[in-house]
Amino acid sequence: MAKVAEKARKTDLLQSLRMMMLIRRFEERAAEAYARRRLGGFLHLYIGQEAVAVGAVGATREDDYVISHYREHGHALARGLEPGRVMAELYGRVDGSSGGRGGSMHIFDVSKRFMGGWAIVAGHLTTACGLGLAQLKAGKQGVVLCIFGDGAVNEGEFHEALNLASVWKLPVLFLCENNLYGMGTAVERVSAVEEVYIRAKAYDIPTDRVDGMDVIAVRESVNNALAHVRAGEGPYFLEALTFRYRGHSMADAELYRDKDEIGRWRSRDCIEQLRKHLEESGDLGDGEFDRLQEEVDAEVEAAAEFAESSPEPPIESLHARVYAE
Amino acid sequence: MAKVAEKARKTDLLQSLRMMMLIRRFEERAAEAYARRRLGGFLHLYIGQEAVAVGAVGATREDDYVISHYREHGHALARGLEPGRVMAELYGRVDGSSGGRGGSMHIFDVSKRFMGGWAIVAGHLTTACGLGLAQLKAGKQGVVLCIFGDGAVNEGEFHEALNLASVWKLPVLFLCENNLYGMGTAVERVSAVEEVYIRAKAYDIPTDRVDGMDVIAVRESVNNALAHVRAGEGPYFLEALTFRYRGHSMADAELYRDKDEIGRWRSRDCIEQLRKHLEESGDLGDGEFDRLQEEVDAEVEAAAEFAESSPEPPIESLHARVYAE
Amino acid sequence: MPEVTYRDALRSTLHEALSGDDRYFMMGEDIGAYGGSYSVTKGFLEEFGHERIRDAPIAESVIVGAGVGAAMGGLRPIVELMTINFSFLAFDQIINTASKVFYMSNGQINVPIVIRMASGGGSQLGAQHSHSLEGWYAHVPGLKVCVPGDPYDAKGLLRTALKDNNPVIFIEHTALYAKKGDVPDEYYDVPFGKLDIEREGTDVTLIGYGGSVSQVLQAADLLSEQGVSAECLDLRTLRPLDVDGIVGSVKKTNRVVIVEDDWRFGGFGGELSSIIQEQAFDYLDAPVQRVCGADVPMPYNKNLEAAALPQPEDIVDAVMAIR
Amino acid sequence: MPEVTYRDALRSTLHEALSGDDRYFMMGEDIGAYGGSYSVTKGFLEEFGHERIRDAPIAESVIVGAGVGAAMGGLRPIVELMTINFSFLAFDQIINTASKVFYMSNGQINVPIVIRMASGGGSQLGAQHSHSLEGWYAHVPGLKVCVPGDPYDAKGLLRTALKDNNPVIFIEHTALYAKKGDVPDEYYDVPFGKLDIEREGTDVTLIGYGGSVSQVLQAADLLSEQGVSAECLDLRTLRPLDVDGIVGSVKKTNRVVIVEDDWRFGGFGGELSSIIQEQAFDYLDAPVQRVCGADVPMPYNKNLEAAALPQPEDIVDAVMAIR
Ligand SMILES: Cc1ncc(C[n+]2csc(CCOP(=O)(O)OP(=O)(O)O)c2C)c(N)n1
Ligand SMILES: Cc1ncc(C[n+]2csc(CCOP(=O)(O)OP(=O)(O)O)c2C)c(N)n1
Ligand SMILES: [Mg+2]
Ligand SMILES: [Mg+2]
Repeated sequence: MAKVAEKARKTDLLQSLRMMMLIRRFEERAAEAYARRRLGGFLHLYIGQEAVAVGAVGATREDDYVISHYREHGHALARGLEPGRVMAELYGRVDGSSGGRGGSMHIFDVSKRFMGGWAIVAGHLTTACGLGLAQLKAGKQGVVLCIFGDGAVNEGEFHEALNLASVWKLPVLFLCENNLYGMGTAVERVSAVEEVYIRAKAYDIPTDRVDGMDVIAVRESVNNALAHVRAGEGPYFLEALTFRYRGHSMADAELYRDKDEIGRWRSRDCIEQLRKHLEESGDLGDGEFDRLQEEVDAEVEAAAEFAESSPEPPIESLHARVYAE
Repeated sequence: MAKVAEKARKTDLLQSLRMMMLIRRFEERAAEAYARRRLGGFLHLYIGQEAVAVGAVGATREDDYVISHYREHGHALARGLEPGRVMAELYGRVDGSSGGRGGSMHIFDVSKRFMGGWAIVAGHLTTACGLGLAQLKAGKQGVVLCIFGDGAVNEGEFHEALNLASVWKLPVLFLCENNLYGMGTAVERVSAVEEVYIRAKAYDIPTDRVDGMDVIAVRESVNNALAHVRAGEGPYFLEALTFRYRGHSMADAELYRDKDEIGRWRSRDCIEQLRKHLEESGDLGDGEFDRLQEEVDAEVEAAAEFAESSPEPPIESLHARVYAE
Repeated sequence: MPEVTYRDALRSTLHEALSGDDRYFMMGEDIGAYGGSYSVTKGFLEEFGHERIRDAPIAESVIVGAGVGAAMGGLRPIVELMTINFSFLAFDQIINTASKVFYMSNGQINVPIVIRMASGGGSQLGAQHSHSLEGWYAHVPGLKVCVPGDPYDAKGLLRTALKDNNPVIFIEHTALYAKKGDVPDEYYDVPFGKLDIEREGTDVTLIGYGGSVSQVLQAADLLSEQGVSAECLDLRTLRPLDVDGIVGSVKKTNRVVIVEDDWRFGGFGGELSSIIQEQAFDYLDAPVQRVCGADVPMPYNKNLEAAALPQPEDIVDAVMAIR
Repeated sequence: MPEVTYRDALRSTLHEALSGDDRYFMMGEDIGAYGGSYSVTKGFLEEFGHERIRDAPIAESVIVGAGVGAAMGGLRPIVELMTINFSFLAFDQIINTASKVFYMSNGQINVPIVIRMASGGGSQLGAQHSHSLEGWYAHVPGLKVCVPGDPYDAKGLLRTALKDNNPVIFIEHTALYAKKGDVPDEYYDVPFGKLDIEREGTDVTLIGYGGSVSQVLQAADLLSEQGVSAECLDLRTLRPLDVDGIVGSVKKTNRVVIVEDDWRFGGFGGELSSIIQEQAFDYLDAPVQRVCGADVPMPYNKNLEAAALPQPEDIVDAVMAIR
């Protein structure tokens, strides 16, 4: 038995490593395409924060809902969306997960219960409450994982959503990725409490704070939180401390922070940490990391090629699907 | 010295008693006028809550701002607005404090720094923040007293305002009159925490809870709070527990609560409490209460007559004062 | 046919939905214990319980947002926002989420939600509580907008709204709740995008919706005393709009007066006027007229308020000016 | 005259106000350390400090609400809402507080606030981030609405806005920030309610504002190649609106095409069209035409987005259809 569990754990960790690598490579590739003007709009890279997506989304069940903000490529991939379809969405092509109409900030895949991709800060926290109502009604202990940034916690909708979720005991795990900045604004300059998780106390919601650079820690915290939520005890609020290595979007000159700070976080990089851990435990043999990297590179390259070769949506479709039948 | 202080205290208490009586009579008189269809619109009576207005507004300085929600007649009177002008506003007449254009929910008197009368629940908490900025700029330790109900605390703007006030250390005293119901909805059915003052902790704002039926206690708490705010230490959040004896507005059938509850609160009536206190201490002699009552009745009657005889605003004024010069 | 109030027509239709399909549920402020601020949901809490009649905190954004989420998750929420004035606090959720999910997701997710709200001035509720901004919602692709002007349409349109798979903004008028009208016992519904010719006429077309329908009908009475035959149209839904119905009437009468409570400048009347001149230019014997609310925040004083709202006499004057 | 970008024209005007009168201060998201999401306020934090350049939490309602309160208290706040899309979260504060204080208080309290926001699509920002809803603000009595279409007007209108004692909604267009144009060194301002005849013409009047001005001018070039002389109007402010200016031009050309980025149905173009037919009915040789954004949520795909926005060719087509 112990052996079986050990093996499952190993597989899980290797999968986590691979997924973090996939997300990172995906984002790098998207940035390259953006630089070559193959895609437009905003592009909010997730590089640096991969442990949160992989630790948290990877802990969800098939019948759970996942909903996120505009920095959501990582969450979508961790939820199992095909990289090719996500990339095609960034390219605005018909094979994109939203047919090229949603874009980088609006990834949807209802077959995976991935409910977007939202561009209005904190707006989707209210949506999550409604999905929670649907889960309650379904009565199968499904939950909603709702992901957002530190910038969202000062918005009125954050408050309304957390209060409602608590009063109605909605099965929602609110996961705040605190990467210390909302665009160029440091958390402590705009939030009355620097420890974001303290906010949850105003709503009598249990809460925890976790190192978002450590995928193992994230998974553990999320499992705890999900157990609470799944048991019908109402919402949970989890704060993951993390960092984005890149600018807010491709347009950000990063005037507001210095290179040292980025360096300090990079030294605790989530991929490197897990790699080291697995190498030390002997679970990742010599050359295995490089092999994984090659695999992942190839997968992302294939995704990019898929996107590049997917057609543009026909102009005639402009007026289609404004209304459901 | 002790004698002087004692005398001031006595005067103050007698004034408080008189003001509570004035407010109550004013509201009763307004209800009568409403029943006789002399006035229309909504009418939100303050009866039962007088100790809060008198204890709190009475503690403010001339250069402080006071801003309130739609149940604000008591706050306006306590701030020293002329009863006749407030009543005329209820009547919608030219001599009303807003020239008959604002109405019961929109009493303004800039000469008294009484900045409304607002009908959107929680909206004016954000206005209060701005008035706080103006006070900071003026640099004279003036503050803002912002009054609202328990229903406001679940609204997004409550959250945004408290967070901003805390981050920017704005001189605002947020005073929540918790009368246990927002329209027909009991606090505990819609607020994640029944003790509203707990909310303040999410914003690192000092807080207190006071018996809102006891004008002496209210005055003391408010003085404490104002000292903090005036000292430049940022906002303060005070919850006053109180009760409205009447329905939410004149249209309310009060299906949601029983007579017993009202009875229990009436037995702790703010006017009766203070009357007893003053009679026992010998500060209110035989027959003095009745004399006060007669005075107050006459004052309110005069106010009603003033309102009744004030002209309707001319139709030609409809398009006037939409824009300032 | 039985005479029923607008309020009861709405209530019985909601009741029908709630009884027939347990995916329907209601959310809103004071819809339960209080019975609804306009008493539309009185008794529902006792009958359907707290899980289906959800008294919400005063928090309009999450009320709508949770409704949208629930609809995305397969439920059929009915949201009550008390009045259109409070809908501005949920504005982002309505115009930037509800209306866009289906399009942005490429048709993967639909949002079958009905958002009810009461609109209109005339009760001395002052500037913050007297809006008539139906036209704003009608401007937004992805939304449908109902504006029933009588009990028959209230029931018929609400039935259609409840079956629709899109977000429907259902705007009731405060002055109409107590109004009575014929409502058949047999099942019927009123399709979206089909106006109602309330009265046929030959000299001028009067167009109203929601609260202005009764003003239009009163004006038609006054006009007929003066020998003018007015055709009265009740638009019923603003989006979809029955363009053919409007244009058809105008081609017959060659003159039009549009009546709405809302502020004139930049209001929905402008759209109606434009469509008419675009599609019936050669049929118009006079400029399309608009009789609208005054371009001022609503004053509290009774006389001023009456002067700020379109009155039957104003409509008559407008007609006479283009005869 | 020096060539200056729209962005710099705005920046120097803000700088002038902040330097000249310490009642002016700025509030908004990322206006300080980040330098403004469109770099309009770069360097301001360093120069004016945290008390006058206030980086705000992401909380639009209190940003506007605090601005209104500060204005009521005698300051002259300049609020930046990043984009018009986020203004919906402050909608109640703008339309139900800012615009109403002066009227409701019977003229006791005025609200000298300037609320800046960027509008417009065309950058593939998707459905939630590509609105052009200038017309909604123009609908609200108590507000004034500026829509500068070039650097000269950006500076001139902003100067006027900053001196105004009413809430001014100042709507910049995302596509214009980098655009250059002549801006005199000498002091000037641009009064509200006076349109700009960008080009005189005789055959047709083209009306644009904000982002659509450049489309109109491009269309005029194409038309002149085909021998059509188009008069091009830039409205500059939507409220107050230069009705005389519009009507005067139409009386000369007898034909009009209105161009706006916003959704057609229920948009501001309807108001323009209505006013024209009301006031120049007998001068119109053809129906007033509107060339507007498609009635769909903005799609992300580049080609679809281009198809959803009015292009110079669409304007030419509209003109040709009424020749
Ligand atoms: C309501 C709203 N206001 C402003 C914006 C502009 N904006 C986009 S992202 C962002 C910062 C959000 O920061 P955070 O929530 O911390 O997420 P992160 O980007 O760090 O992942 C802002 C201000 C927006 N999209 N929505
Ligand atoms: C934003 C908004 N939503 C709803 C309403 C309708 N409404 C008016 S008063 C009220 C209850 C407010 O209760 P509370 O804040 O406790 O004040 P109280 O009436 O008890 O003094 C509601 C829901 C409103 N005015 N504004
Ligand atoms: Mg962040
Ligand atoms: Mg209350």
